This record gives sequence, structure tokens and C-alpha cells, in this order.
Amino acid sequence: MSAERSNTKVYLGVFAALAFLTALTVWASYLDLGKGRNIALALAIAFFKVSLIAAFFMHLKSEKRAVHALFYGAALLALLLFLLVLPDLGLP
Amino acid sequence: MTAAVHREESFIGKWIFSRDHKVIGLQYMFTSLVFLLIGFSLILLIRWQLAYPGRPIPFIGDLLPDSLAPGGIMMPDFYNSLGAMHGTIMIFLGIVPLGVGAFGNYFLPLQIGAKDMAFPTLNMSSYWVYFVGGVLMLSSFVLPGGAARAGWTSYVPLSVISSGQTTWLLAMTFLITSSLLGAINFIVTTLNLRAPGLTWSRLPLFAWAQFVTGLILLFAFPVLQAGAVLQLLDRVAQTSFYMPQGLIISGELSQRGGGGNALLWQHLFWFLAHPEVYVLLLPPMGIVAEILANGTRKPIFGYKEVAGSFCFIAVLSFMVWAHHMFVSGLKTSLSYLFMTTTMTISIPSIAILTCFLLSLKDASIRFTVPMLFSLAFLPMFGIGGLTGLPLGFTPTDVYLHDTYYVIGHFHYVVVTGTLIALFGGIYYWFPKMFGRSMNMFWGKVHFWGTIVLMNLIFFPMFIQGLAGVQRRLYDPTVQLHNLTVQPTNVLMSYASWGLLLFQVPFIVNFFWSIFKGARSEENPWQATTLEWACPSPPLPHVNFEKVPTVHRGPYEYSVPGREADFWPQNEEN
Amino acid sequence: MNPAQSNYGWGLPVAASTYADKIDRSLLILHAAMAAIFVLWAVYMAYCLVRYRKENSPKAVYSHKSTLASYTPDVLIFIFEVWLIFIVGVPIWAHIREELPAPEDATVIRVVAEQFAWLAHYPGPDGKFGRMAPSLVDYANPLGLDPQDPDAGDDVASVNEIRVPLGRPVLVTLTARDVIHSFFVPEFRTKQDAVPGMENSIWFEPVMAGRFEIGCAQLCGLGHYRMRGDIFVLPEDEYAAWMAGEQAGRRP
Amino acid sequence: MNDTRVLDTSTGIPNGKLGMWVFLASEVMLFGGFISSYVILRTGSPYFSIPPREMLGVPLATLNTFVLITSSVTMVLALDAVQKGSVKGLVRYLSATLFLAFCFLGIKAYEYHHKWLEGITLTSGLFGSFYYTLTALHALHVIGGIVFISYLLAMALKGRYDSREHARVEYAGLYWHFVDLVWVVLFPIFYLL
Repeated sequence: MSAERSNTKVYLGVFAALAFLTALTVWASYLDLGKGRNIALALAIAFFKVSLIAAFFMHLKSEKRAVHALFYGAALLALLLFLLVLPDLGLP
Repeated sequence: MTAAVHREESFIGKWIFSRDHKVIGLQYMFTSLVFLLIGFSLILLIRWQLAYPGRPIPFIGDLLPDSLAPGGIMMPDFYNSLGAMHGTIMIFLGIVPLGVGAFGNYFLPLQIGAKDMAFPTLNMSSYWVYFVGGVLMLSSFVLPGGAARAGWTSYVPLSVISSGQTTWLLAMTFLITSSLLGAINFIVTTLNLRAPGLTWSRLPLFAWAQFVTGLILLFAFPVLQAGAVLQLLDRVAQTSFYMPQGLIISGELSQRGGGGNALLWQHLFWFLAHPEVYVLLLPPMGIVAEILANGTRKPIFGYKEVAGSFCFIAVLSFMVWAHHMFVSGLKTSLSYLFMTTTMTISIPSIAILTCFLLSLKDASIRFTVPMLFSLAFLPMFGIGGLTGLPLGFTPTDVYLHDTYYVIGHFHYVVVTGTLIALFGGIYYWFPKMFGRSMNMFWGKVHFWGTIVLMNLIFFPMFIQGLAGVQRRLYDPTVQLHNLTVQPTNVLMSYASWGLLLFQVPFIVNFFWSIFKGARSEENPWQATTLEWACPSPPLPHVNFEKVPTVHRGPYEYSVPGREADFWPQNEEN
Repeated sequence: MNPAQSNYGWGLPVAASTYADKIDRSLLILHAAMAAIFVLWAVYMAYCLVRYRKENSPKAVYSHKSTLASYTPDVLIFIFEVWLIFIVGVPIWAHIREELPAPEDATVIRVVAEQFAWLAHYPGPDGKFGRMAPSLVDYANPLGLDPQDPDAGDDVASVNEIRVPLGRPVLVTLTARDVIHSFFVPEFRTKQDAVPGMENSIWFEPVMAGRFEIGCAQLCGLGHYRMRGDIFVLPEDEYAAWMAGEQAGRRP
Repeated sequence: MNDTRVLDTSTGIPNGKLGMWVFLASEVMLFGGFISSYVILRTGSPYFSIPPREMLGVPLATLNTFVLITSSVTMVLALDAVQKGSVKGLVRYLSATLFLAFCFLGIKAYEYHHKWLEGITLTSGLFGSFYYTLTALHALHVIGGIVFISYLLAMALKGRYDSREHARVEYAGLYWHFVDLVWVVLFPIFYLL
């Protein structure tokens, strides 16, 4: 049963982390670190939160290879679309 | 899984809203064949206009409403909608549902020894969403505003300001949803419901092709869904995702907020559309692999190379899309990248073709009708693939882009490549689907007529392309540089009407044989894959009497030391 | 000076610009390679179809190993493509796209594409383009040139006709007003989409005088087929006389 | 942690879970397409005017993010409860998730109304267009989640789920966490940058 009990503690821990990160990202947005660094910081925090949710809440950690392949495959292709279109329309 | 209690279903349950993958496969087949015929007949009207510009269309001319073809003479707007709907219907309503929807739904579960798809209800709804999308797309001809007229690629801003596009976009959303539902089913079924012993290296190449196609559909279609929603909002809600600042449309300055970018739609569209053309290509390659192995009585040469090339094509197809945009204002640095990835993706296609050609060596070739179609696929797809090289290579693409060379290229790949292979698939699997075989004499008549006439239609397109004839021209004779090659249009038009005649034997043969064809036993072609291990037509809902177990690779033909020259996958000894 | 029908034959139109022959050579190389590959494949396949017919070889040979030799077609074509891209392709593409001539020693023209006409805008002797205002667009003033702007005083506008002097490169800045068009001159082997909201510039240098045809290569609506124009390549003196005539015709 | 039923699937993952993950992969590409278009036009188009921060209502959006994260936690606790066999816990947490989802929609509706009056409308500029399109699409997914979870709640009240039979709760959890995950990405790119 102890394994079961610790589950709840893990979830509450992740919850606290997510709440803190949300507050952090809002606070960080008020800092003026220059346009590029602000974007990078906000996206980094968002990415960290996303991986927290995926790993613990969606139990991605304990899933089999096939699911990992799907998750990373989709994320990679979304990034590919974004990275390859940006230079064309991005810098006028 | 307790044995399915077999309650007697009503006609509606059994045929209309059936959850059996075989019935859904047949529904897809009949609907897509009807749509192929409709799409084909649209282009026959265009062929008259291209051969004899401005002259009234003989028989059908006066049947057409005056708003479209006054006095039987086709108007440019009607011409553009015929061209746009021909492209859309043939690709999204005809070939993909036939290759993926019909053959995939019917034979993927059989080839992996499963009772049905992973999610039968999802599978049924995918057909009915496709059906609604198809009806909506066709109804756009009669709705006010007429059919879409900005090409099957519906480039903005033309597609935002011209009429008929809203129904096109709505119908496309339905078709995209249907393909996504189908893709989810294909991936989970292939991953999860394989018969015991059916490892990945024993999976038939047709099943490999359908699985990889499912993955391509899954990752590529949602991006067009996003693009279509943005275009729909641009049309309906006056937003300007794609509409640049300060457009002057027929004299007046447009009041839109502006700020959008016209190239964004091309990026989103081609991010889907290039993987989509590989969705058109992979299932037929799977079918050709099956038929070639069976017809040459020899394992396919390089099974691992072909399966690996399927996956390599699937991955690379997401990195080549901008070769459609070399002259559209794409930055030159990007065009170098996309030129290289496009050339790299030609390698796996050549590898697959080489493996198929090397399968003919040391073989014992039977010239059955499916084999005729598969053998014809090889040179025809060869021309299609090779003519893709000058289009992927930027210096030559500058001249050949948007000319008839491009149309010749993709028709050689899609018509004399994919469609011929799908015809071969119909002749090959007809006995399994209906328990009767099609008439082989009329099959050969259909084959020779179709192949010869298709070449008469599509090969002159390269000559026109090199002469610089642009595509989608209502009246080519207005441009002086098209005059010399104009006679080819007359030849191509007569060939296309002849092609319609040669489809009649196929249609009659197809429907006549369902009821009156000669009875055929379970394994008429003496093939080795699992779909031949069940009665034909397979048992409703359970397919196999007992779940087959797989003991060897998919193409064990002419195994030394065995008297029968084929060794089915599910036989123990 | 009608475009002599001899410009266009059954093959490629006449090569009338400096980089046209580069493109023609690439076309030739590619089509020769394609023909060679196809003929080799066809001969091999025909041989197999005859030699390994069921009658000639009743028993097929069972084999699973794919020899290394089976990769030769792929490797050969890959090497050909690498050579084609990096040795032949990249230099030509850079030459066509990035080596734009300097404005001072080229004829600079702005071409605005609209639904179903090409509007050409010459800067005139002062070399500066006048301001254009969408509100001023009307039949007499298709470009919407602003009369008050001093630069616009000597600007020349023309519809569906472009005149350029022989012997100097032409720098064309392309844009569109409503939908995407595509500026295509078969003889110069040049093609570039005119995208509304963007300015794409291309260049070509005619090598012969004459009249060459402009076509629209991107579907732009019901008039797409009749959106044609002419480029007149005039000898230097005739061009100067024409420009002088245009200036003289202007109000003093 | 996986349910202990003998798994007759070749990969060992139950069909439903694999199906949900495959569906979520396509959703990643759908939102990926939208977000890419937004970021591309925002960096590329010179006419992309970004409204001042006060008009965006950042504090309210932060609260909204907090609400959605909490609903994600209650969802995972609901799954945890049913795995331990306590149907009462399942019902309690599912209702909490539903309540929080409705709160999210309520705050979102108020935000829409407030912004529309402030002048950010669908056609006021590209920011407005993208803001409403993307957040409306996300809200539709939230509504889809609400329908799914209320169906689960009804079944749970009928006692359909126990420590062995609760696959659908897990799949609804996967979907709901994905919806929260999308909002976690949408929040900074709309409100903070």
C-alpha cells in the first residue's frame, strides 16, 4: 500500500511545481531581458511544465516504447514545420 | 474476447451502418469508384474546350445551364471549377479512399490475421464522415456561387475572394476528419492486433504500406485542417490571416485589416499535400509488391530494403514540401535545402523500383491480369518518378514550374502508376471479396486499352511542358507560344474520350462478375499471405475459423524441397 | 515586329537571355540521364519478361539475400544527383537568383500584376519611381501615380507592353495587387510569382532584339488565360528614341 | 500500474490507450499548425500590432491557468482513487474536475466579453484573430473534455468502475492532461510575450 500512498504525494508535489512555475513565468515576463531572451525563457518554462505533465500525470515515464515514439514523433514534426517556415516569412 | 454473439442484424445494420471492416471496405470501394468516374467525366468536358477552344460542346453542351456554358460554350469560370473539382475529387474522394479506405480497411485486418479493426465504430463513422464530405463537395456545383474555382490547391488570395470556396473548405474538413479517424484505426490495428507469430519482419509489404500511410496521414492532415480553418475564417469572418495589406480588388481598396501573408497558406497546404502524394503512392506500391511476388512465384527481392524505403519515404516526405514553391518568392537559402531533400527522397523510390525490377530475375512469370497491371506499373511509375527530377532541381524547375510538364509528371505517377496498381488490386482480390472471379478476357481488353490511351494522353504533356504551355489555361491559343503544340491537345482529347470507352468493359465486368462471375475457391492465385487463409468472402465479424498463427515470412514461394511452389504463412509444417 | 513564330517550335523556345542556355544545358543533362536510366530499365525488364516467362523457366529460384550489387542503381543515381546539385545546380541557381545586377547599370522596371493585365512602370530619366496611391487608380492612370510627386513627373506607365534596350540587364521588381500571378517569359526561361504584399525582384539580360511574350503561369481567376503581354527588346538608339517620345508627349 | 488484465495485444498496450495516444499525436500537429502560423506571422508580418499588456488581463489569465492545472491534478487523483478501489473518491474528484472545467470556461467567457469591449475583436487585427481562433479551439476541446468526464461521472455513479475495470477513466485523464498541456503553451505565447 505504501507504493500507492506515495502516488498521491508525487501528484501533489507535481502540482506544487506547476503552480510555482506558472507564477515564475508570469513574474519573469515583467523582467526586461531583451526580446530574444524573454521568449526563450518563457518557452523553456513552458516546455518544462509540459514535460512534467506528460511524465507524471500522463504516466509517460512508465509507458512502452511505441507511445514514446508517437509523442516525440509528433512533437518533432510540429517543430519541423515551425523551424522550416520561420526563415521564409520570419525575417523580412 | 468472448465469442461475438451473432444476433441477426437488420439490412440497415448489416449493410448501411455496419461495423464490419469488410463491409466498410466495400462501401469505400463502391463510393470511390463512382467518384473516380465523376472526376474523370469532368476532365472530358475540359478536354473538349482545350482541343477546340470556344466551340460549343456537342452533345452535353445544351444540357449545361446557361450560367455555366451559354449556347454550349464553356465559360472560363466554369472551366476553372471543372479543373479544381477534377483535382479535388480524384485525389481526396477517389484514389485515396480507394487505396487506403477500400483496400486498407478490407485487407489490412485480413493480412495480419485480425478479426476486425481496433475500433469498429470509429471505422464506420470514418466512412460516413467521408460520405458526407463527398456529397457536400459534389453539391457545391448546384449551390449558389457554384463550385470552387481556385484549383485543387486553392491558393490565397484568389481562393478567399472567389466564390464557391466555402463549401469546398467545409467538405475538406469532413474529408480530413475521416482520414484522421481511419489513420488512428490503421495504426492501432497494425500495432496491436497482429496474429501470434506475425513479427514486423513477417508483415506483408501491403500491410507495411498501409501502416506507414496511416502514420503519414496522422501527422500531415491536421496541419491542413489548421490551414483550412484559417482560410475559412478569412472568407467568412473577414479576418486576414492570409490577406496582405492594401489589396486592390477589381478597383477598390479592400477594407480588410491586412497583415497576413499569402505564402503561409502555401506552406501549410504543401506540408500536407506532399505527404499526401506519398499516401497516394505507398498503398499501390504495397499492392504491386503482393502481386509481383505472387506472379513471379519468387520472394520479393530485398523485402527489408522495400519496407525500409517505405519508412524512409514517410519520414522524408515531411521535409520536401517547399519544392512546390521554388518560384513563389521562397528565400533562395530555403530552396537549396528543399532541392537537396527532394533529390534525397528520389533515392528510396528508385530503390523500391530497383527491388521490384530485380524480382523479375530468375522468376517464373505468369501473365495474369493483375500481373499485367503490376508489370505495367514499373515502367510507368519509372517515367513518373524520373520526370520528377527536373522539377525538383531548381534551375530546370524555374522553366518547368506550372507548365504541362508538371501535369504530365504527376499524372504518370498517379494515373499510370497508382490507378493502374489499384485496378490490378481489384482484379487480384476480387475472388477474395466476392467468391467469384472477374472475366480475364475483358480484363486484358481493359488493360491494353487503358495503358495505350493513358500514354497517348500524358506523354504529349511533356512536349507541351517543354514548349512552355502553362497549366490551367482556359484557351491555350491566346498565348502565341502555345500555337505550335496545339495539335497535341486534339490528340490528347480523343485519347481521353477513348479512355472513357475502355472503362466500360471494366465497369460491366466488375458488376456482372459480382453475381455471375465464375466461382473461385479460397486461394485462386495460390498466394501465401494470410488473407488467402480464410473463406472468400471471409466470415462476417470473425474472418477466420480459428485465429491463424504465423510461422514464416510473407513471400515463401518456390521453397526448395517442397513440391507446392507456395508455402502459406499460417501452415505449420 | 511580330514575334516571329520561329521563336517557338516543337522543342524549347529560342534561348533569348544570357542564362537561358545554362538552363537549357541542365534540361539536356537531366533528360539525357533520364532517358538512359529508362532505356536501361526497359531493356532489362523486356529481357526478364521474355527469358523468365513461365514457359521458359517453370521453377523460380528461391532467394532472400539481396546482394550488394543490387544497390548499384541507387548509388549511381545518388552520385549523379550529388554532382548535379552541387556542381551544376547551385552555381546556376545562385547566378539566376542572387547575382542581381546593380541598379545603376541595369534597366530598372517595376511590374505590378493585377487581374488580367501587367502594368509596367518606368522611372524615366530621373531614375526615381513616383509615389503610387491606391485611391488614384483609374482607367487613365492604371498605376495610380500621384501627379503632385516631383519624381512621378517623368515616370512612364504602360499596360501589357515592356520595352527594354538590348545589351543591358533588366532588373524587374514584381508585385501584385489582388491575387498571385506569375511573370513568365518562355524565351528568357524566367518565371517568378508576383505575390500581393511582397516584392520579388528578378533579372534577365536579353541577347537578341525582338518581341517576346509574357504569360501568367499562376491561376489568377477567370482571365488567367488572356493575361499576356509583350517585351520589346529594342536596339539602344530605338529605345532612347522611344523614351524621348514618351517624355515629349508629356505635359511641359 | 497498468491494469492487470491479460493483454492480448501485440505491443502489450491496451487498444484504447494506444488509440488515445495516436489521437493526441494528431492533436499535437493540429495545435502545432496553428501555433506555428501565429508565431510566424507575429515575427514576420510588419502589420502585427501587439496590444499593450494592460489590455490583455494577465492576472485573470494566470488564475485561469491555475484553475486548469488544479483540474488536471484532480483528474489524476480521480484515477488514483479508482485504482485504489474507492469509487467515492473517483466521484468526488471527477466532480471537482468538472467544476474546475466550468470555472475555466466561465473565466474565459468573461475574458472574451471584456476584450471584445476593449477593442480586441476577431477582425481588429491579426493578434485578435489568432487569439480568438486558438483559444476558441482550445475551449472547444475543454467542452469535449467536459462531455467525456460527465459521461464518466454518470457511469461511476452507476458503479461501473472499480479497481479492475477503469480503462476509460485513464483515457479521459490522458485527454484532459493534453488539453491542460496545450493551455500551458498557449498562456505564455498570448499573454506574456
